[in-house]
Amino acid sequence: MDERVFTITVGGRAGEGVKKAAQVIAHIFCAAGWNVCQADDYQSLIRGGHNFSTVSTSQTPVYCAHQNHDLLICFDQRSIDKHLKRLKDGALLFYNSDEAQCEQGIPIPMNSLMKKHYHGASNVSLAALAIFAALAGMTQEQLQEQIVQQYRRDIEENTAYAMEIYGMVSQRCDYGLDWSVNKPFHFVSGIQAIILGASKAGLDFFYGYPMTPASSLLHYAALKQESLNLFAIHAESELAAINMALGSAMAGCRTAVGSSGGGFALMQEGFSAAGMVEAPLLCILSSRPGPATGASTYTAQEDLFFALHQGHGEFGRVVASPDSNNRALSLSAELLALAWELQIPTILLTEKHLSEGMADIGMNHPELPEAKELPGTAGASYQRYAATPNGVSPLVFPGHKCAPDTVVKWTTLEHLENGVRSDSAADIKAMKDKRGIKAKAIQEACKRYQTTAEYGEGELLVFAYGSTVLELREAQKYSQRPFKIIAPIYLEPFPHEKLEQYRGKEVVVVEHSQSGLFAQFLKIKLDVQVKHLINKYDGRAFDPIELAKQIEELQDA
Amino acid sequence: MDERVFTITVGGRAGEGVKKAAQVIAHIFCAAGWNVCQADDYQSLIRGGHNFSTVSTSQTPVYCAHQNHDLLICFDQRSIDKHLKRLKDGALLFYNSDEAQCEQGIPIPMNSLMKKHYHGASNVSLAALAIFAALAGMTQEQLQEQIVQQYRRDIEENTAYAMEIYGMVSQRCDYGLDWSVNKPFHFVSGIQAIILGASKAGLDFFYGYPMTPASSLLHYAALKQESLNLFAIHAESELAAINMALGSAMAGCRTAVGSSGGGFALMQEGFSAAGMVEAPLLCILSSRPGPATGASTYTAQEDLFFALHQGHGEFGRVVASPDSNNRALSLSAELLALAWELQIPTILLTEKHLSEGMADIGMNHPELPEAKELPGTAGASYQRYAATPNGVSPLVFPGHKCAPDTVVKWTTLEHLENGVRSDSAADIKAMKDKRGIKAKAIQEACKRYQTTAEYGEGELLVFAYGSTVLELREAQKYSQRPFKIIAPIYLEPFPHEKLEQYRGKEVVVVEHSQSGLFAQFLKIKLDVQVKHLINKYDGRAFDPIELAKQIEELQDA
Amino acid sequence: MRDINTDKENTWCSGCGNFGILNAFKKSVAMMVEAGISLDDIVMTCGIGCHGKIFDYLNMSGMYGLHGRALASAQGIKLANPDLKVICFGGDGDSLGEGLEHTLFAAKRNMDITLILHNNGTYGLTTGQFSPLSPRGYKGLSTPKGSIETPFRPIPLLLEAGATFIARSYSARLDHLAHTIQRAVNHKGFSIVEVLQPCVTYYNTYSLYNKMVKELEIVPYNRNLALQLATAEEAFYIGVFLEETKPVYHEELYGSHNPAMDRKASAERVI
Amino acid sequence: MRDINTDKENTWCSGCGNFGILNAFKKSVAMMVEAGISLDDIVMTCGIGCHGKIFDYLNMSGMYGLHGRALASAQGIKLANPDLKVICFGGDGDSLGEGLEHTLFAAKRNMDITLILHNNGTYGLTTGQFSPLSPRGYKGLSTPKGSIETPFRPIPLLLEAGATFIARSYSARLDHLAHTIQRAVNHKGFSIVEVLQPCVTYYNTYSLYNKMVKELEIVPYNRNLALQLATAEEAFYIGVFLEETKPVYHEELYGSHNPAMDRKASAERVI
Ligand SMILES: Cc1ncc(C[n+]2csc(CCOP(=O)(O)OP(=O)(O)O)c2C)c(N)n1
Ligand SMILES: Cc1ncc(C[n+]2csc(CCOP(=O)(O)OP(=O)(O)O)c2C)c(N)n1
Ligand code: SF4
Ligand code: SF4
Ligand SMILES: [Mg+2]
Ligand SMILES: [Mg+2]
Repeated sequence: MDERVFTITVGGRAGEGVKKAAQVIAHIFCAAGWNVCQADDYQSLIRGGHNFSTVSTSQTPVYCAHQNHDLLICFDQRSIDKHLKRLKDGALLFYNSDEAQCEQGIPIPMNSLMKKHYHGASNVSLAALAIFAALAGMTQEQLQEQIVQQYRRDIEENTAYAMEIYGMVSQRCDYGLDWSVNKPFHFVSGIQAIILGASKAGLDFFYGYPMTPASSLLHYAALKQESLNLFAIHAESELAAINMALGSAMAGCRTAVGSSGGGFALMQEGFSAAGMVEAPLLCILSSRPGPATGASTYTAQEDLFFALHQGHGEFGRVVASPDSNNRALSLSAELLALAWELQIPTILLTEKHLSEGMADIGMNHPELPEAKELPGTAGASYQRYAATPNGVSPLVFPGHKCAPDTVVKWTTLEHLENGVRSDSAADIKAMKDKRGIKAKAIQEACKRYQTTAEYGEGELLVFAYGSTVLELREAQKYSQRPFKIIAPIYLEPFPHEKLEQYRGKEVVVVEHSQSGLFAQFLKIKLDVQVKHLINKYDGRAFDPIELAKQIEELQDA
Repeated sequence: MDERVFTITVGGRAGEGVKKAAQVIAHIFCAAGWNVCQADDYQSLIRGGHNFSTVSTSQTPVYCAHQNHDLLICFDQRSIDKHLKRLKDGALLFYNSDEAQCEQGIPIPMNSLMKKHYHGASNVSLAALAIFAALAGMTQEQLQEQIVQQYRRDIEENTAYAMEIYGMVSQRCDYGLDWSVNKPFHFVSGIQAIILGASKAGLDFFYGYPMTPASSLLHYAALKQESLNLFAIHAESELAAINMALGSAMAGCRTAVGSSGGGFALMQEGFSAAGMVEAPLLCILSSRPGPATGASTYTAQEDLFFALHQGHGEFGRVVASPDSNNRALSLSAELLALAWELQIPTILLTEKHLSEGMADIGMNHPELPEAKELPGTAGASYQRYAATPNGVSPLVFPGHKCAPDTVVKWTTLEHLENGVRSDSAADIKAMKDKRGIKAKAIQEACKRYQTTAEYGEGELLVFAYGSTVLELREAQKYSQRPFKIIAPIYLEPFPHEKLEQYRGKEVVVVEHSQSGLFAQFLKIKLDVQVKHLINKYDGRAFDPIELAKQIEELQDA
Repeated sequence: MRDINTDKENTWCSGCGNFGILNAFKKSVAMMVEAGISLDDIVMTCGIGCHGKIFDYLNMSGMYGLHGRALASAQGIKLANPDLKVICFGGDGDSLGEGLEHTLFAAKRNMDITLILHNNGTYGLTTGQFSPLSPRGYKGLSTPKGSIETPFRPIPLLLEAGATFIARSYSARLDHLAHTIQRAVNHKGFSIVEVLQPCVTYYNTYSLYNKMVKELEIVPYNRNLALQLATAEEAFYIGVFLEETKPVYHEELYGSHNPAMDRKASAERVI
Repeated sequence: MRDINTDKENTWCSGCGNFGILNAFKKSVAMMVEAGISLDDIVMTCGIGCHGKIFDYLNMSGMYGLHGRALASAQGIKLANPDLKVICFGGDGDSLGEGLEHTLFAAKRNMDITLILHNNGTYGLTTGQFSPLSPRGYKGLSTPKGSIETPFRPIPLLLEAGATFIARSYSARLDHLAHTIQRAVNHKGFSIVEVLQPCVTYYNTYSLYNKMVKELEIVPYNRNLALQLATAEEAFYIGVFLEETKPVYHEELYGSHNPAMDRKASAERVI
């Protein structure tokens, strides 16, 4: 099979449909049975500025977008200036000659043509699609079909505009797309995969408040309300969101909340409350560079210890981070199921890169666990916090027809088994011991799932977590010297059973933080010797080929 | 000198002045030059329930209250029931015979006598004072003087009531108080010491919201507004408090905030903002048993990791915990000074036990550092986030007469040196590096202060922090076998320079948490082998003699 | 009806207005049950404060929430299972200080739940600091020289925010309060009962209220009159000030669906 | 007056109402300086949102605060140094959603600061979700089928909370807005200017406002009239609705003291 990776980038201003164009191109590759990754780089603004979207695609697996382009389509001068130096040998550049000048590349007067074809709002993104269609050898019918399916509105104007540009492009790229293939695919972002996974595990409510890069949790849940059978509530604040979620859980619904660091910080008290009332709750933390408001539209892994130590007081929790969009799907289901099995809050920690990066998660999803409560005997004897061998108490919901005369008290104050408050020394100790026992049960329960992943073979051990694993897997393909990627998926409880074998070993750590938080974490957990820390903390993803080179150089050093 | 410790406990309902009586007794001992500790045990209620206050006092140093009584004065039956088993041999018990029955002890009809002497509101707490006065051999004049000085209102009725009870007590205790001594003293709670220390370092504003056991930060600051030259603002929430504090710091004032775990959780986003805007801010976290609302009036050390990892994103901070009321004074000043020297948030972590426990901090306070900014050159060239070798930028305040034409921009978004927002890769990296460099400066700066303390000598190494150190120091006096207490005062940055000598050693850890958080912390930092963990997590303090026994038994085992 | 008392020791100060609220509430529950509502379908939440202790004295389902957040949790309960009658007990610090935002948004949404506001004009449980409803000059531990803030006026504020049932009662008027609570719970939409609740320890308003409280005979026929009466200085009027019909949030969201009851199992869920 | 522009690239959508606010504000600053206020004594804060970007376009001191918390920080600045004129730029999501509580308490306290409310009826920066001021039926990414909440009415709400200067203006009426801001800043006490600010991308209200906006000639002589005009349906009245004198918080707290200027050094501090 052809192992080449093609990277196609569309650049322009916010509001010009840069992302849309890339997405349509990505879909075309997906349908042809190719592997595709899409990454969007945008700023915290609505119109203008500089956005670019990159699609990397190959007949063989591809894990993240590359940063050197085979094809670059620029709607404005800034896009050229920024990306010209990243053209590969033999790459093609098309640009909007009404806006930009460039010695290399093929000029297309995109604006004038828009003026010609559009009466109302015009759409330069069609230019990118048309250029690609011509290059890829799509027929006019095929192009037309994409326009109808993907752009829905203004079909005539869009078609006319696209066809004229299509006709202007005489170059051809031999991607080798097989147009007879029509493979079903499921091209989703990490966030979308998270919602899908949680939904499959039983999610009834997502409570949130917009915050990049977690906003699409709310958006996607709202969009899919009917088909996924869940409700998305945009609350007045993150504090409201998590406290509403606790209420819904108490009344019997599977709930999740999510935000980025700032909003998550605001949910800490509620998170601690989940620990105390023993509420099953899935919490999704999608990181961006911090502290505080930081840089909203970029990626980072700065919140590791913050996530691990959420909430005041002692109580068990699970923290895990998906290493691919597929894993986001399954992990989200696992974490919702674990939350319910153990009546604890669980955290799915991820970052902008994975949250918004798109990939095909396929149509055949693995069997996913379902979020089920430990059912209890209703009636007068029911006690919400009944002591049990593993610390998990049976759960019954108020008002359910099968629970007559049952009193269900959830209590943020320290309490007796029946949920009534107590501050006697013995009662405090007893309940703390109950929650302490549960912390042990958590460790056992997590082992049921895949808690770590390893990719490749080699003497060199490279540790990473989250979407950095994707960057490494892509880099692995380009490294002359083999290395092994070790990726903890579950971070708390730490999967010692799987990783003790690496105790004390010399390792390389790759991560997106300034001070090497993950390296510190591994030092604490496994006493590894971090020979090299490759850390990128400018908000941007690694280019896999550059990362491969960095790793190679280490080995040479 | 007489090394005996006398423990006097007054028990009754909330609202009966149990604490007041104990405090007056404590003052009497203080004035006589004795060492005194007072501890109050109360519940989350306003009237009724069971409160008790304990004074332990000795001519030699005493570090915390004991739990076995030499003298027990009970206003109600519950107090007797609860404390009778804790009478020492030869101890005296006085009780309110109008409310309680008891075979042992000396009955005093406190209620009937109140009816007799009071017309309006009566005050049973005088009974305790009168009993003590008689026992201690105070003259009627001395008793009268205390009543006038300490109770101020209803002097006649109080005196009449007290004198009648005084006359009924024929027993005497030979405390050996020297009435000719009139030593000046400063008997304060840990919280009061914190406010005093911060004030001396320059505190201008305390912003808070009531939350036990941190409420008295607000109360004491409000009470001392004039004499300490500061303002206490009771804001609408903890979120308001910390964001107001950031504003005041920006305008040139020294500010502090404080709460217990729940309120501190709500301040996380603001804490992270302090990291980003590089705001000097002293944060006081007084812990109680959690999670969530927990047990409001009791003690715990559950928030260690929570405190260490406050706030999303990466930035430096200092976390330290005082091991005595005296240390609370100096540490509070140090942490405010460090906050200003380095423009960072600092956390004073303490717990209910120290916060509300009273001790004499003496009249001669050590020299305390002052919170001073790194001054900058005002004018058009001023840049709030100017790069410097140690990452700390000069500080100038808007509107100050010496800063004409100076633009001072504090920014929660990632920014340029001038404070204008930026999300370019290079700018993000540069500012993260600036804050990263500062993290190194923090380590150096802290070394200037006493970062650890050691008490006693012995082969056995016992680690503790916070007020648990007081419990251990008292226990040390009663242990047949000597041990050495090692107390990190600064927890972050960790004082490796002082403590590396203990790396890998076998140690005992004493703390107030269920899962042994401090033991985990020491394991991480020093790879110590925790041979024994003595952890109490029912919200109560250790009795020092029982703690001594526990430690002895370990040694025997 | 089964016994709804618990054996938890009551730790309110003797004479506290909260006793009146507890008793009136029990009475209103009895009336609700008589009217055909199942005890199992009544769920409570409360914040942290003296008011919150009512949770422990009632053997009924619910959530003892965080300080200021009980109304958010109440909304979550209602959304999950709209068949439940959800009643939130809030303090003035709780519902109009720390949790003000949730209160106003619950009103804005016309969420079909009831807020019983224990207005004692103080932070009782944390030893009597001034609250958002304390008068200017109120002396507490955080304001030893007297509060310098003007209190909010809960009824006009909630009316403006969108509450559709607004009433006031007095903890010492057992029957009035019980009937008012029952009406509030029956109301479809966001209902609030401001209860004048003397705090004998920190803000004893018994003699003031006993003198000044006057019962309204009828619901004022317009908003202006309602506001006038609610903010009158010559008397503390008690009664229903506003009773309106507007669409409720959960029905706007999902009609007659019930998320907790109509859950789909994993097998039925397609992604 | 020195130049108060920065060289930061402006990233508002072209046609955004925020340009009008920026220009009007610059004009009002010029007027203030003319009237003798030092530029050095004007300090701004802002929240996070499109509105907040004004911070980067003005070469003036201030704090780019957290989302929803800018008004709390503004209060902190004022309390520390009461000689400063403190102006907070807030979004509708910022000041009436996430930060509603701070807004109402600033009004309650009659804190001597100014809130300029960029009312664009949407969460602009986070891509157009409904805001507390969006109308029912508003379609955004979090409410694809239309919002089911009734919007708050900022003027009545803030009036009830205790603001002592309340005005409305329109971003497309440069002079009106500039003068209104100047009056608001001059007002002693909590002042708010609600600015009708079209968001061309998510909620383009230009034609609506251009048709419906009407200038008030005078300040309404009583609160009822003010409310009526502020909530009128026949027109969006712009102008000053309320201007009142009440004690301001910082003077109640410490009279003519200035904490930032009158600091005592450690040696003078006795503990
Ligand atoms: C986040 C948080 N902040 C502060 C507290 C402490 N706290 C408990 S009750 C209370 C105030 C109670 O006042 P109110 O709501 O009026 O109730 P009341 O006691 O008067 O009934 C406070 C501040 C808390 N539990 N949680
Ligand atoms: C705690 C927190 N939650 C969420 C966000 C994300 N956020 C940034 S701006 C914004 C909304 C802005 O709306 P508005 O205040 O109306 O400002 P506009 O963009 O419309 O001017 C949100 C939710 C954030 N920065 N911080
Ligand atoms: S403090 Fe006040 S509100 Fe609390 S129980 Fe006592 S009287 Fe009631
Ligand atoms: S999104 Fe709306 S508010 Fe934001 S800059 Fe664009 S037009 Fe203005
Ligand atoms: Mg109250
Ligand atoms: Mg807005």
